[in-house]
Amino acid sequence: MSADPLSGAAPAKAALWRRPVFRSTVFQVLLILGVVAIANYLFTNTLHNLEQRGISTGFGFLSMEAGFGILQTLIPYDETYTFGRTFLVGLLNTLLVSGLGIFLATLIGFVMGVARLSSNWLIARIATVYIEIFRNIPLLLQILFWYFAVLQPLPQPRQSLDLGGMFFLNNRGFYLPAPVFEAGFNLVWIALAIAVVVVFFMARWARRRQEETGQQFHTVYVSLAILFGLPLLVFLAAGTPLTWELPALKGFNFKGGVTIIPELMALLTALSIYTGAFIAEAVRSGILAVSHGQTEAAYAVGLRPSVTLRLVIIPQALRVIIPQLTSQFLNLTKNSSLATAVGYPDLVAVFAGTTLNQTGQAVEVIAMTMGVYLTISLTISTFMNWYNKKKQLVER
Amino acid sequence: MKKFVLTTTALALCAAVSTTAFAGATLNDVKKKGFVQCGVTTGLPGFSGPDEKGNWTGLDVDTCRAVAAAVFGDAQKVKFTPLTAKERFTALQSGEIDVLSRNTTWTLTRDSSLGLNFAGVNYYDGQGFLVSKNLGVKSALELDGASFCIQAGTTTELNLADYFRANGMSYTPITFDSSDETVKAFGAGRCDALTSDQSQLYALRIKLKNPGSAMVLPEIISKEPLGPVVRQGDDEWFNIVRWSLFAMLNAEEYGVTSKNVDKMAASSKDPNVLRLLGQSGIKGKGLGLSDTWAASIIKQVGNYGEMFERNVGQASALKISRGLNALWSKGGIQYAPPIR
Amino acid sequence: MNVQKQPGPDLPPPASSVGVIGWLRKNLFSSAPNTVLTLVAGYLIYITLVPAFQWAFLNADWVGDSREACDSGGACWVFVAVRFDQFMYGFYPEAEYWRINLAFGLLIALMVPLFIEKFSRKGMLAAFILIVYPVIAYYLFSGGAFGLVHVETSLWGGLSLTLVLAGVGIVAALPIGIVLALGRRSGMPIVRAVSVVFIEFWRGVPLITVLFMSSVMLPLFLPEGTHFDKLLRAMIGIVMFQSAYMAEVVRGGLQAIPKGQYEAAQALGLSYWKTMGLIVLPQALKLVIPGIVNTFIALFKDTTLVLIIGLFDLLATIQSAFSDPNWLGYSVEGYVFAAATFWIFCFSMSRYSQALERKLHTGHAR
Amino acid sequence: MSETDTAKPEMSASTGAMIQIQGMHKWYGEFHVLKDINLNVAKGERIVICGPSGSGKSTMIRCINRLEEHQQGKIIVEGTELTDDVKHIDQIRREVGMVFQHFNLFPHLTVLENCIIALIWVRKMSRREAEEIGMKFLEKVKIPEQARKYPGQLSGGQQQRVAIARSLCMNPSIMLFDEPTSALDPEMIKEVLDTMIQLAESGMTMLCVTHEMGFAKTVANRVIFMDGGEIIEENEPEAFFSNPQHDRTKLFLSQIM
Repeated sequence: MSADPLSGAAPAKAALWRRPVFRSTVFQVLLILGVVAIANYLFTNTLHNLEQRGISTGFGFLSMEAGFGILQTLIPYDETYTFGRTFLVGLLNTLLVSGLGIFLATLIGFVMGVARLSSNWLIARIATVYIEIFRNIPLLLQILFWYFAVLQPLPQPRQSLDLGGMFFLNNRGFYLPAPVFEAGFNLVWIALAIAVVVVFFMARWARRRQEETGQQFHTVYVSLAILFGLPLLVFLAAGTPLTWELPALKGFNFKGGVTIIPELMALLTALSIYTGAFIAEAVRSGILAVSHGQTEAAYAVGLRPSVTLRLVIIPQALRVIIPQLTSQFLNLTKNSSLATAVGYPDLVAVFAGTTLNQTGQAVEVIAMTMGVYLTISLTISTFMNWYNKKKQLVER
Repeated sequence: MKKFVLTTTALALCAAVSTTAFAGATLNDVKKKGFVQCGVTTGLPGFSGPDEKGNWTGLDVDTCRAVAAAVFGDAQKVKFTPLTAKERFTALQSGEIDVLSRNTTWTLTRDSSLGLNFAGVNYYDGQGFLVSKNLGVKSALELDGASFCIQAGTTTELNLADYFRANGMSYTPITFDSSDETVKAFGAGRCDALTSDQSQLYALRIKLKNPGSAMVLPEIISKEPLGPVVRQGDDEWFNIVRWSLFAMLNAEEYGVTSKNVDKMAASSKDPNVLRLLGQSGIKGKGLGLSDTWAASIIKQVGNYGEMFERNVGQASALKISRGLNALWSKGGIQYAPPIR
Repeated sequence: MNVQKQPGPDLPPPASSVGVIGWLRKNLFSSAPNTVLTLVAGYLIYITLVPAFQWAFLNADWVGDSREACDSGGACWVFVAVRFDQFMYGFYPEAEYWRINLAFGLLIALMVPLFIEKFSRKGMLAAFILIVYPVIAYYLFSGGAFGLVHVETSLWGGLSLTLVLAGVGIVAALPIGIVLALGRRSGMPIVRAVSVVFIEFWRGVPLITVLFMSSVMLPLFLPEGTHFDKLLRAMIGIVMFQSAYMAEVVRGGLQAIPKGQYEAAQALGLSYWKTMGLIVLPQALKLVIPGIVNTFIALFKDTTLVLIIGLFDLLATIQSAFSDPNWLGYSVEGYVFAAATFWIFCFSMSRYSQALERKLHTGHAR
Repeated sequence: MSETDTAKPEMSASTGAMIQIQGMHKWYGEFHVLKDINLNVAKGERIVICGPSGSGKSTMIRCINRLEEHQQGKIIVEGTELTDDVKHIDQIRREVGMVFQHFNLFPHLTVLENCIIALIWVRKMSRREAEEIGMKFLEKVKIPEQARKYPGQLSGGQQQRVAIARSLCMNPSIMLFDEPTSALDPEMIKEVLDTMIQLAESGMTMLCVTHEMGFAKTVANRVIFMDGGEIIEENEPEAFFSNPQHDRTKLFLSQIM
């Protein structure tokens, strides 16, 4: 500030080093230098160490033959494929368990979150106990428990639990019939696609009609009827071109059908139960965040409870729930890396584990692994920021 | 402010840790620390594992003790880092350990592109299969379509794939991080067979609830020379580890044992023995060690035969016979270059 | 048209709406669907809880020193009892257990006044716990001075290791988290960018890869021949990871401080650091204590991951006891014991943080 | 104060009454909140309910559209008795509009959407029709220009006027006001009261829980004083304020006047 407030002259300049702009510039330059220096220090050390110890560098290893088998692969894979392929196999396995886990955890979470607010005392108590137990026990312990204490003591394949001759459960996995699509089943797919398109346009038409005439339409029921009915009709008309391949005991194991390996089951169970408890809390807090006055106001203008829930409560609750939900999804995806504790072949187990060990290129492998998780989490958090901005309540 | 924090942290770290800046200096570094840092398994009976009192014992452990005895004249000056198969090479590469003695198979890739050197072979092994007796299988060739419990990051994984590919059979690998988990899963029936180096199969069988219910199949599907590993580029250290092992083999060949070593040093007429025990010849100079380096190994750890019998042989629970690991002069392939 | 009425007495409510029957009607059988739900849930509880209770208590074996003592068909708590010391202290020498007990006892004794409303020097005491106590605890645990036998970190284990990891994690992450949070809210673009990148990086990767990196790869980044302790390296990984989360918690607190507080502080002529240190941070940190407790709970549970890099925390110690040939087949008991131990810690802490939240009338999630 | 110039409706006995409450009791657990309430409200009548806090005023009017459940006695609104029957509840709620102390606007919907949501979903109108009605009532409460804004962007007084418009859109025959001005700053109270007076002048049947005694004197036909869950005294406004009979009424009036 100027030294003499009465002078009216332009404020006198302070000494350079006392000006905030100068200070902050200097500080930031120093910070950059510091960061660069540290990065450089670590980088040269690493390079020097790698060279010194004759460790190969670069990503050439990705095209080398892997030579080891993987328990569960979603894409064709055998020992003759490359390390690049093992990366892909691991990544897909991670995405599989994360995707299924997110689905199940959301389901469990919403049911339990609503149950916790139930007017039925017993139901509310059960939900509370579930939430308080499972979110306060380390996830790793839960995974190990399901795997070693629950699934492994199941009977051997020859003494499998037989569920109706079609489903079998033993300590090698859960065996389900696999659908075999015969010629002609394509028609059913086409019918399904048509049904989806029809339902889409019908929904639009119904909404427009309501806006214009006020008449309401049972969109949900009619949509369901079309979605299931049309493909079913085509399916019957085409002469039921679908058979089921039943799992059967051949040699050491069950063959045929779809197998869910116990490693996946344990990981999935633990992940969805653990994350479900957190989602339940998020759902509960979201619903509670909508004040009771909103429900009362909606009732007071004559809205039915179901409409109130759909148009007033849920849209507001979701604003609170979605951000928490996405961060739980993110946690679940990151936590799926605990797969390595029970031998489920996810990205960390297959790539940062076996591949790293066979190639010895820790820096490249770990960088790629972290890169994958970073990409996933940045994508999700970008989405979340976008969503938050869009859904933020407009206020004065 | 942050920069300040970071630099002080960096300075603090630099001050807190001991630093040696030059290659080929493992020996100096070890001497400065006062102990050898040795990577071992997280627990494999006969090879390495802590007993109830927390003392490490086993063949691999004794190999490290021999190195410590050679360097310091004291076999106790060694610290053990338990490592999983997945961690072991990175740990050695990064300098976390000085020597890796963790029933590790000597292969071309590991020797060439991992930046490692195998210093010798302390156990000749081969991969085999452990199956449940009530499976009724007599040969590995009957295992088409079976599932196998394996440990991640081992040559076992690769050999298994090769063997089944060569024989046109299919298999399912179930891969775990530690051998404990593989045996637990095998015991629970998660897989039909457990495959690993044969020596380990015997060791792991003890960990089953009912060891008698499982049997080792006769086939050996691979060569698994196991031995201590060091980093590439430090020949001095490489020689020390290599010759510590050779000293034990030579000692067995010349009949020097932990019991008679002092007497032999004083009264033996055999020039081979005298050179081994530092009484004549090159002594410890070439290795940069004291003259009695080999004598301390033999006195404190014993010769190869003693080490073998104590840990995995007839004096142990494993009761593995010498087989390939007998001296060359007794029908085996353990052969050490002469000390002269 | 004035109408008047003399006040009547309070009447008891109709019998059907109060008492046990009223409660049951209102809470369990208020409608047909509710009745069905109640009955189904009740049946499920009956078929799961009763056998579980019988297994865990009625048919359980509690005393003995070998597996022969376990013959009642229920849980074999003998297994846990025999190994209890190991679960608590790992491989720490038995003669030195008192040092661990003393360290934790001291900590509890120091913490007690923090929970007493009337105690006025909470700030001083908290500073003492955060700065001086760790030094004392370090010497107690590690020894090597003051006539205490040196105990290598590789012998540390069990619950005490879990607590040490979580404790160090939270104490060391707090200052770094504060600096990062201030950086993220700074007006200087580069400072902000560096903080954001740091925070988002650590929050975006799984802890297990961080631990793996710190346990085996760290020496690769440092000058050749640099050695330091495996436990220390795990701690560095945990602290880095944790400080990013802590930064976000603290940021929530900083955002909750009204702008007026900054303006008032500046109007008094306080510099940036004085504004932060004297006015803003004390308020913000108090606000985020529940958040810090929640982060601590998460960290406490996450410490189990060190078993993957070969450190023997509580879970790893228990897990390793399963492979003792003399005690095969008692893994359920072990897991239940571990779960119960973790649960007691986490649940009581979460209750504490909820109580605080209610007291402070503020959530940590902002 | 002066009489309003609207015609005074007849105090009908039981026939023709819009709302009849007979011997109503309500308990919260063991707590007896409403004791033997008897009240008849004729068409076009405007009643102000006052009393100390916790006297059961709000609870009573909330019972009328079943936001609270009564346990004994009868509530009959336009000939329909309020029971567990969802159909009856729906029917009554369509006839009864309500304005809350804290406005309770839907923050995620615009002002206009707040007004038309029930028209669309309850009255099954087309959107265009509904919007016309919505705008009409927003004009009536003098804030048509705010139609596209969100409630959070309005002042408290404006929000309360939107809430009134929202209720009016449903064309109710009875309006309930639950302390509509007590959450507002003084300068905003007037704009809301003006709207309410305007509404009263149009002949709407109104039940107001309020402490605005000026309002009571201007528009009310009757003032009801409640205490301890009971109607202690009711009278025409002038007589009520100038000559309260009951001790508790006197005490209350002396405190707020």
